[in-house]
Amino acid sequence: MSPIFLIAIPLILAFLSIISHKIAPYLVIAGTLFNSIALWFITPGVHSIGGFELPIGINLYVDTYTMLGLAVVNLLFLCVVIIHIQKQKKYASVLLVALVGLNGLLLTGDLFNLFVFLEISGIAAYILSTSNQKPYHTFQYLVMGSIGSSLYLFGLIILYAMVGSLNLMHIVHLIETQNIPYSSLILPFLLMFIGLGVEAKLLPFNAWVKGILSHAHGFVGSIIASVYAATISFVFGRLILHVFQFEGRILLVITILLLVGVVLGEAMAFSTSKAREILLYSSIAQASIVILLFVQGLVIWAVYLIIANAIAKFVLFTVIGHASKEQCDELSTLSGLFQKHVFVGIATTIATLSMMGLPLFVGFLIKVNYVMILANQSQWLIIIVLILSAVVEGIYYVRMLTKLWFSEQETPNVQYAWGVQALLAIMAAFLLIFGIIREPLSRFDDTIDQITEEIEVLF
Amino acid sequence: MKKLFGFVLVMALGIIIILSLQANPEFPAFGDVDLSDRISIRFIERDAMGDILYGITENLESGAANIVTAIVVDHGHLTPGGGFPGGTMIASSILLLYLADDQFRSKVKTFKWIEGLAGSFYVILGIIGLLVSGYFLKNILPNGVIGDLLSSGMIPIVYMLIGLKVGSEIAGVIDHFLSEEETI
Amino acid sequence: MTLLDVIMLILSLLLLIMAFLAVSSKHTMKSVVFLSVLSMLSVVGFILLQAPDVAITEAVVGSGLVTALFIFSLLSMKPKGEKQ
Amino acid sequence: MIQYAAILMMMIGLYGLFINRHVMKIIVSLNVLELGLNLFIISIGYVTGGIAPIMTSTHATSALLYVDPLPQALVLTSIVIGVGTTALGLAIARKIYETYGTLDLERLEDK
Repeated sequence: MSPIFLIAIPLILAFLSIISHKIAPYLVIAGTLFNSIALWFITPGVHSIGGFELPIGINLYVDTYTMLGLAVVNLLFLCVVIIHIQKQKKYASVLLVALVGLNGLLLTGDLFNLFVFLEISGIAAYILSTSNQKPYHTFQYLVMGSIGSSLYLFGLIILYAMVGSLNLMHIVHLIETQNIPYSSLILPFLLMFIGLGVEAKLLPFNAWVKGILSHAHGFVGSIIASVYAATISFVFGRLILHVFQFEGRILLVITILLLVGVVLGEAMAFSTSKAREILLYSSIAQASIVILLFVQGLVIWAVYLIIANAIAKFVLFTVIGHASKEQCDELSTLSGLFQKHVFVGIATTIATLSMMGLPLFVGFLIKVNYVMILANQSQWLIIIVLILSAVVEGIYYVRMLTKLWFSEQETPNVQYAWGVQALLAIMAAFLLIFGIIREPLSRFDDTIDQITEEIEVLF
Repeated sequence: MKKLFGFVLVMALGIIIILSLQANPEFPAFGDVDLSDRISIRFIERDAMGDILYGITENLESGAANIVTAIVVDHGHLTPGGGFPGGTMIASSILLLYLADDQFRSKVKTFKWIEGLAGSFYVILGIIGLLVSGYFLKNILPNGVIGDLLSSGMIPIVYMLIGLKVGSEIAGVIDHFLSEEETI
Repeated sequence: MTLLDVIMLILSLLLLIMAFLAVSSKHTMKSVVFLSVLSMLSVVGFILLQAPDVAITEAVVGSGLVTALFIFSLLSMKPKGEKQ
Repeated sequence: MIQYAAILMMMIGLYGLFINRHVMKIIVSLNVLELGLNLFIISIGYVTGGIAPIMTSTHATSALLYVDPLPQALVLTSIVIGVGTTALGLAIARKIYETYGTLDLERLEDK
């Protein structure tokens, strides 16, 4: 089956959902269900559009890397829709457009098409974030996002003027064969990196994150912090691995920038006492770690880290965002939340412990493996920063968990539906099972990314 | 003072970008582009073989005729123009109707139908191409003779759908802006 | 230096001046009008650079639609609180 | 010439984003930035003495000097996206005005 259906079917449903508001929520459920089922049947390889062969036309590219991304994004999107569609009916069309944009971002093999999908998913995200009822922060997000994508387009056009192509694989091939010196590629690559860095929450381009996520309830929080973050990280990883390929002094600058991002994110998470701010600063730090792993060339562990983070963030933002909508944001008012909701409490605890990287959970496995590989490359500075950040992370997460489990005064009154509890339990079980049974994780290794082989076949 | 500082800073950034582009041997100077190393030259090469058609200018009259929206949309494959500018012109004419007639609002509701159906037909057209020939949006109609109104395969149909879609969509946006109801 | 070069030089200067005025004028309505003028000037630029398709679109969108949207939203927000 | 003017126009837009604290003017600055970017993209494809990339029936097969058609297609897409962003920004601006009663970001930053 052609992967174009993952984009085309939600697009049709989005157009149809404009007509009638009554059927729109069912169309959203139909679209996400279709995508979650259809993604298991798509055929890997290059799919060109409009009958034009690879360097000319737009193409979609599917390999194991893309498949993992598609599976994570579509299944998490399905969970978001199932939980929240009842209360957010007026965002039905926007949700479908967001689904189109996210699938397109993962699938496309054309860098300009990537820009278009970046804007589509970006505009959908701006509209979704209006449900926070904080228009000033939405406006800030819109301005930052537009500047980011403009800078990405600027860099891409300079690259096009140099190499004369817009196709990802063709660009990689041309840069290799035409012997373009790296020094003349720094400017476009830096502009594209900054442009995508705005969306990927990298410091110092992430001024919008605080405004959006610190007021987010479960709906916006789980979509932007989990689904969008996973997608952008997958796209970013592919660009870093194949197009940017930082080297020399620029590698040092980027690494230091990312390390500063990790340290500052963890420090700010440590110093705040609001539940959602802890989560958002920690997700800034996690995004920097993921990009750092990609820059260092550790493909598979970065991918696992993205997936584990997306699931854990989904659980945390659903639980805390839901509780904070009805109560105040401060940790002290939320204390004792889990005494009534033991299932939710256990799921949240598992997700948090997995993010901290304690043994028995999947986060531990990932952390040990990438630290080992970095030690083999003797990147001691990075290892020290990562371990220190893990310690800080442990402290503030444990502090948060103890606040949420135990309390002296009366407990806050928050209701969780049974369906939500079941979904959270499934996700927590997922994190636990993959932490104990390690067999499935070793099925994949760094060869999940097939672009280099594909280029040799094609050109 | 702050403004002056910001201006100097930003201009310095611009001049740095310009200088680095000038010093870059790979970056072509203005007007000095070698098209043979760009992928777009392959379009032109294939064009010579008659594979692709993307526009023909018949005579100068077509420029004057562009004022009429229908011609802009219908002749998108022959002259400059096409779905998006034409659709925007439709929306502008609706804007004028708005300014002239206060009662116009009630009729605007039907635009939602046009918008949804035109968009859906566009995707369905693409899927038909996929089912018939294996490529999404593959041209399945004959190319025709250069210069005819009914040429260039599916492009006129696609342009017409896009024109309807864009026109009704932007009319909806204008409707939201002029009415006092909540936009978001 | 051909005639085209001279025209382009004048156009570039005009573009820069209009862009600066649009960005830094005190009155909001003025900067919207300057944006419209800037859009019209860039249409001339697009035609000089042999892009008629883009020129038509920019003329319709940039100086027609976007300006209309700006003015409508400025009018719908009664300018009582803002003196700028 | 016009290429460098386009880059400087982008930078003026960026400058406007830095100094302006008024919602409407920020959207205007964003538009200036996008307009400069569009001009830059078109200027990338310009060939001295080239003609507009429109095939006519008289010289469909002869090898004429066309300017690069690809950047023009890119700019059409980019203009459409710019309109969408602007319209959304204006809608949000109106929402800001309804919620806070002002469009000056200095005054509503602490709210």
